[in-house]
Amino acid sequence: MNFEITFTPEQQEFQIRVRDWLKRNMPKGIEHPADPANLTRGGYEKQRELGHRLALEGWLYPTYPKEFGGGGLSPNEALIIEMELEKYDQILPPYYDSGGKLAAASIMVWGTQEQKSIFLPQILKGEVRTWQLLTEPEAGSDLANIQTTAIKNGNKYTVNGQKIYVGSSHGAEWSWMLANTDPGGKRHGNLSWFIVPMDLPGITWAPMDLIFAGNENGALSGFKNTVYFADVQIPTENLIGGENNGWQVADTHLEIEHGLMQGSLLGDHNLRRTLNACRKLKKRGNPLIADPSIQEILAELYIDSEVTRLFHIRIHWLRSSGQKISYQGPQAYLQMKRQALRAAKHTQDILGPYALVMDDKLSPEDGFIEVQQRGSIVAQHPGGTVEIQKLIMSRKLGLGKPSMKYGSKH
Amino acid sequence: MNFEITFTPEQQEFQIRVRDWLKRNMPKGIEHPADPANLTRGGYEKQRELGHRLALEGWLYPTYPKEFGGGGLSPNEALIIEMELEKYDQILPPYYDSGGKLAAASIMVWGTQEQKSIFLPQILKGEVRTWQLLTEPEAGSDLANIQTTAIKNGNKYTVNGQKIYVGSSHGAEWSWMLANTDPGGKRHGNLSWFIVPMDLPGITWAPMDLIFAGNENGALSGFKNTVYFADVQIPTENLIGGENNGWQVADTHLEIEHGLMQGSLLGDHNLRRTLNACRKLKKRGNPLIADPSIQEILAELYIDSEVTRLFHIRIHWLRSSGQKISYQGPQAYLQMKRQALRAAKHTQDILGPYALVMDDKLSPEDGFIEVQQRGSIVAQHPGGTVEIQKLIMSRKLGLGKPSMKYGSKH
Amino acid sequence: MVANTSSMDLSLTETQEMLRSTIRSLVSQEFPTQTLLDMDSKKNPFTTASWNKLTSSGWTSLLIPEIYGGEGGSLTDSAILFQELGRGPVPGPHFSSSVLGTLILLEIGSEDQKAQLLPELAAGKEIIGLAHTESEYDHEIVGMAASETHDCYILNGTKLFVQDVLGTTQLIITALLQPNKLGLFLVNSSTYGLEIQELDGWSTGVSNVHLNHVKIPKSSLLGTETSNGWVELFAAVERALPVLCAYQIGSCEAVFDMTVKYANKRHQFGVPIGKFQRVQDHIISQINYLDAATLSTYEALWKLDEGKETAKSSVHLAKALTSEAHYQICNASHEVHAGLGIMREYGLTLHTKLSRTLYHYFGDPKYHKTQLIRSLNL
Amino acid sequence: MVANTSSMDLSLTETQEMLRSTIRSLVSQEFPTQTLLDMDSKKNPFTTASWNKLTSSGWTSLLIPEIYGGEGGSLTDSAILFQELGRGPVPGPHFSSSVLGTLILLEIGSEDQKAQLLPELAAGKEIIGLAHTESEYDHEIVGMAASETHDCYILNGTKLFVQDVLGTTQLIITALLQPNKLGLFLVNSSTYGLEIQELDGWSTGVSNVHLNHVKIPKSSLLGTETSNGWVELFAAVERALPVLCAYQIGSCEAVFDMTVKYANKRHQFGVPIGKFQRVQDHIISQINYLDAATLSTYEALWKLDEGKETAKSSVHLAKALTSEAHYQICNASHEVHAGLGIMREYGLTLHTKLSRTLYHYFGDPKYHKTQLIRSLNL
Repeated sequence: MNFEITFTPEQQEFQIRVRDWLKRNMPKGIEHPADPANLTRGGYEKQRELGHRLALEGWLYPTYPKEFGGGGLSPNEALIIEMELEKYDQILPPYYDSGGKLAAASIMVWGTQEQKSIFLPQILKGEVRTWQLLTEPEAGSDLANIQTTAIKNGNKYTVNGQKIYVGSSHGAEWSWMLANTDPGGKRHGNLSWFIVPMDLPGITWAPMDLIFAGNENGALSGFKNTVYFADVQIPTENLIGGENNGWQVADTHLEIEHGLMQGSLLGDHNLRRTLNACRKLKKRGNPLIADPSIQEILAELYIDSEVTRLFHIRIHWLRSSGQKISYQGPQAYLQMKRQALRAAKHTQDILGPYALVMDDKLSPEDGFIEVQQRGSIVAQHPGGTVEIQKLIMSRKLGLGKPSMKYGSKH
Repeated sequence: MNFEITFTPEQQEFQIRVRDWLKRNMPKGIEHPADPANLTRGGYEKQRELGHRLALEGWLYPTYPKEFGGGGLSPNEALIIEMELEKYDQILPPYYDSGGKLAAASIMVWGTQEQKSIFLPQILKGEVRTWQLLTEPEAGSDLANIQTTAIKNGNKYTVNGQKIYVGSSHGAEWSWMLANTDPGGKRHGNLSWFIVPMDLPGITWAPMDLIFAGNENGALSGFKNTVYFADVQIPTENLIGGENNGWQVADTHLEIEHGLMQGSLLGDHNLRRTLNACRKLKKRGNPLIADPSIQEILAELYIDSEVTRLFHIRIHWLRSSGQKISYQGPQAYLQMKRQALRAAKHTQDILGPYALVMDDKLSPEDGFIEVQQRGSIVAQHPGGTVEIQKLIMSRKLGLGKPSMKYGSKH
Repeated sequence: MVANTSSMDLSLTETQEMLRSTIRSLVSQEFPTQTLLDMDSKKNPFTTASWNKLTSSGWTSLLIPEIYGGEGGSLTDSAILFQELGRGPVPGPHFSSSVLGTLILLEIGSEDQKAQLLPELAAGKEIIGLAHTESEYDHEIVGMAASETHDCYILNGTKLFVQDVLGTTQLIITALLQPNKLGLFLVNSSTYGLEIQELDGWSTGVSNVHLNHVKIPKSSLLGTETSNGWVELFAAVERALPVLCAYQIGSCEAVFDMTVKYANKRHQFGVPIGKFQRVQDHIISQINYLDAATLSTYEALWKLDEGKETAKSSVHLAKALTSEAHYQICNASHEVHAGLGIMREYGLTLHTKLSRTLYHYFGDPKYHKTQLIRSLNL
Repeated sequence: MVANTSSMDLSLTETQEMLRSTIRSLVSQEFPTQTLLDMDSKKNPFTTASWNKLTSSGWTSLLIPEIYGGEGGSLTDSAILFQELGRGPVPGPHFSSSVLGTLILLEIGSEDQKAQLLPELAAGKEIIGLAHTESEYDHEIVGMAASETHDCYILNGTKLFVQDVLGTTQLIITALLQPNKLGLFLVNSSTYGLEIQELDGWSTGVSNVHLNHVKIPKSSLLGTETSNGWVELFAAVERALPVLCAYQIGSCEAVFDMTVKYANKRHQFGVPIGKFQRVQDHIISQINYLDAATLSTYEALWKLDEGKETAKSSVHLAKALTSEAHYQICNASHEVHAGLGIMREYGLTLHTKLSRTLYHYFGDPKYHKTQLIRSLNL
């Protein structure tokens, strides 16, 4: 056994090349605000710019095939790029994008050759940023209950409905969505999967007022939106995987999603920040970190963080060695969600009101601690609630025969 | 509000009378072994003797009506009797008996006048001790799945089958049981409730080998048994509540069961014993109780114990003031089960291997600590598993519409 | 069964039931979710209008003895009222003035000071708060020293994370007179050199109070020559805490109610989600926490009202249980509500934020567990 | 995707896979539940017969260097073997002799002592145990002092809660030579004055060792003049602990397997109980504990085998996680099995009892968390 990710001489050279490249190509003044709500338009544009530049090297979506705009690189090389971006507090992709993260996987499997050659390069080269449109007011955990309709009408689909918990601040060029193409049809057999240009007439959106603007998969997504469709006309060419086959198409990328959080291999920022705060804040003359009762809590935080790291090391190994990821995906996701919630409470136990304050002078770690307090609650739901993770795990472990289908997203 | 159970002058006089009476009537050498497995035949007979004597005063089952052999007393007077028995480490009734605890309640509601006058006095005066025969290998949580059959045959029922987790050491005169009187009949509508003399031909039993012999509702039950029925003939007069009405009859006492554990008002013996052990055992020269990190665990134990006490105070108040007990019954039961499990772990965290050892010299508190370690695991299941308590609570709280029925017993 | 003959009784008196239902309708009428959201989103979460809605029912005088123009109610009475305010949760300096401030004055105030101020508090004309904690956020530590001149005291420094002082007319500010003697100064909130700075973040009603060479007349020092300051302050806090717990319990109740309602209304997979065991377990955990907090809090109140010796440990038990209950009940509600719960407009997050804020106010669960063990003298 | 090019690899080598499958079939053939129950219910849970079944596979020599007649295997190899023994769980002095005792000898033994004893251990002819803890049950404290005469040492007193010494031929007994210097004495188990007293209760393989004026020749003191005793003992314990964890993990795996099997086989309300969310949640909690324990344990083993500096903290992490996992996985299994689980004949309680016994062996989770934080130098 070997638990260390080490690099071949070629990969070490690659790492130096990436490092040098980033020195030259990192846009000046790129942002990393504690609260994603504060991501400015200018900051977002700098992230897109970085994305474009990375894509030219094949580094934006490094593990996708070159022919479709990816880099054709190994998981380890992708990890190297992420490690180097990390030094600038940036991740891969440097902005919220569900296109390369999820949609591309489904298009690869279900798209026609023509669809692949049209859609994939634009996504994988960072020319478009793509939102995902899944959750609706009546379709959260029960995604099969989608009410948005897409009724065929010649060579178009007429779309009406509403999607919530969508996307990010500062808009998007595309979306992908599930819509009901056969109202009255069989559950799971009446949905279809579309790529949607967001500038089509009849599409409007407005930001939602949530306690925390998103920080999805580590990217600053910013505000989530409600998106409305009023007689929107989507060309049939944008239907992927055939009519009423949307459930299967979505299943492809929802499965994939759970193996993608290798950010956890790069260190636990929350833990680091809490430790920093404990070194700086004092009680009765001593830094908090010297207090044995606080050390006990820090031990819990550290152990929880190690479990997350080890779960992700295993997933990285499974991916790298081409093995199938089964229950380990939702398990790692569940662990991360629960770790976030436990960390919030432990951090408040240690820092008291300092954990809750957003103030230039008083906030430890530039406000990242306060943001984690809110963010940890919100983190329980995207990509499927804790309950949904448990449901998938149960299925993968072969427990009973759950009649519920999974796939909640927002 | 008033959280204190205080007694009227008349009740205080009653208390003195009980105290004096017990001084004179407590059988010499009555036992209270740490491990119920060690209850001897002689010890059991002394408990029965005490029961007979109490019954003559109406104190064995004090709150039942006098006309059927009870004492016609108030919950407070019953509590007084229990408080005084407590000083001798005895409880009410002083031996395991499901007759007065549960069966009598159903007979009161469902029995004919004749059945009441025949069965109730023998139970309530302690002339018989009664086991309960509910659980079967295929009917645990799912009690409706009972396979033991009772087929009508003139003025008898012919009974065949097997019951598990039954009763106590040292036998019983009677049992009550649920049996299937209509195989192939409707679920919940094919069971009947019988009083069974245990000396009928064809009834045999053998003790089960469990990690802990029972300590049910505070009484030393001793070994649980498997009971076998081979063509046992039960007279129709022993059918209570009519054929195929057994589910309703059992429901009556299963509901009642959950309000009966007022032993919790008399103090937490486990906590007391753990505190004692912490005063006596030392680490690096100091008693464990002086160690701040052990005090933290003791705080958890104390708080858990207080919650149990407060839940039972409320139930006592609801009972005393004639109000309906709803979710509070299973809630208190759930709390006690979970408290036992948490206490076991906390106690081991404090006492280490001392918590696990059964040795004349080394065991703290005469072995009661070690017995609690094993007993806490077993305590999760009788009277319905934790899952079943949650199921009843959910129903009482009106959550969804559970299709499952409850009532597991062993 | 024979009727109950014990004096034990967990029910409310008729008067208390009436108080409860009066305040309950008042809160639900005057403080609907949208009003509460508006108060929360504004920089100043408290308005005189909101104060007046409540004072008109005479509740500000509840804990004040009749000789000072109050109603001479019990702590239990006050708790019943605050439990209803917690259902909103209604924000503002209600607890800080009518409970904590009032009890501090009753403990330490000289006869003159009480006669002067308590009738004003009873009438709702003065509203007071307590500025006590400093940078270490430990209510057992004060570093600020009062420097004495011939005619006044001078205070310099900052009180941090002060709860519910916006809207107050007067502040009780603590500063050391001697190493072991604490001065409690009654200071007009608009005194020159005193600045209240509201704090942003994931908390409710928290401010810093900056004191820049604030001059305080000697007559504003509360108490008499024999006052110790610490002793009286902690005696008042001990009496006030279970009323704060009742306020948290009201919030817990509201959260529990909205969770059960949603679980039965929201359908997924064709059934109300309350049918799923995982959802049920969240709700069962809520009611268990809620009942433990409620019973322990009202037992502590009863012991304080009756002057029982064991009241102290009951207060620590109640605050430890209630802070934890409030935190976990809100978390469980978020699990059940999923996406809906994090939308501000729904109202749940008002409670969640409050649960975090009050979690450590006058001691977090860990602190109270330590104190509990000490007070039990095991 | 391109093939993996990193050297990171969580799979076993072919040899290790073979070792695993050999021992797995050996354990399942030679130690069926009834055999294990018989061993557990007897006063002596260990027989030479059981020892011989295993020694014939050569496993006693795994950790012993080739120059002493061993196989020179890694700690990881040893862990793979013990994980399979844990699936039984196979009781006896296997860990105490072939891991702990062997590693102690390797750390502290003089060249002569090693040359004399290790080949005997490798051949399975000698079986050793460690008698170390005393009345305070803290492996950092020894009160017993070795009194020195001209030709021998004399030991008096009792070693309490000694693990797995039944069946040993020799004991390593610790006693103070000087206040800060620990003597490790190799004593024949049948020496005059040495009495092993098995302890009853809810634990596996625990005894007291009474020493009544036991005379020990000077040559039986392990080590050389420069040995400190404590240092070498703790170095050996650090290396031995993750192998103990692997034994616990094997037990966890067996419990997990029987739980899943039962959940899918047992029908109630017309469906396998594995369909109920509450049952599923118990099993999910098991696999989460199991995987955390397994990954942390094998990472610690890898670090020890590779001589990594951070091995120490990984060992503490592994033991803290594994003790907790073992305890909770057994509890969860009891929840799923309900009444069946508490019947001795079913076999689950062999694991439950073991989980309690090993929970605090060489430190409970609390101890290892404290050591973990120390070793991290935060």
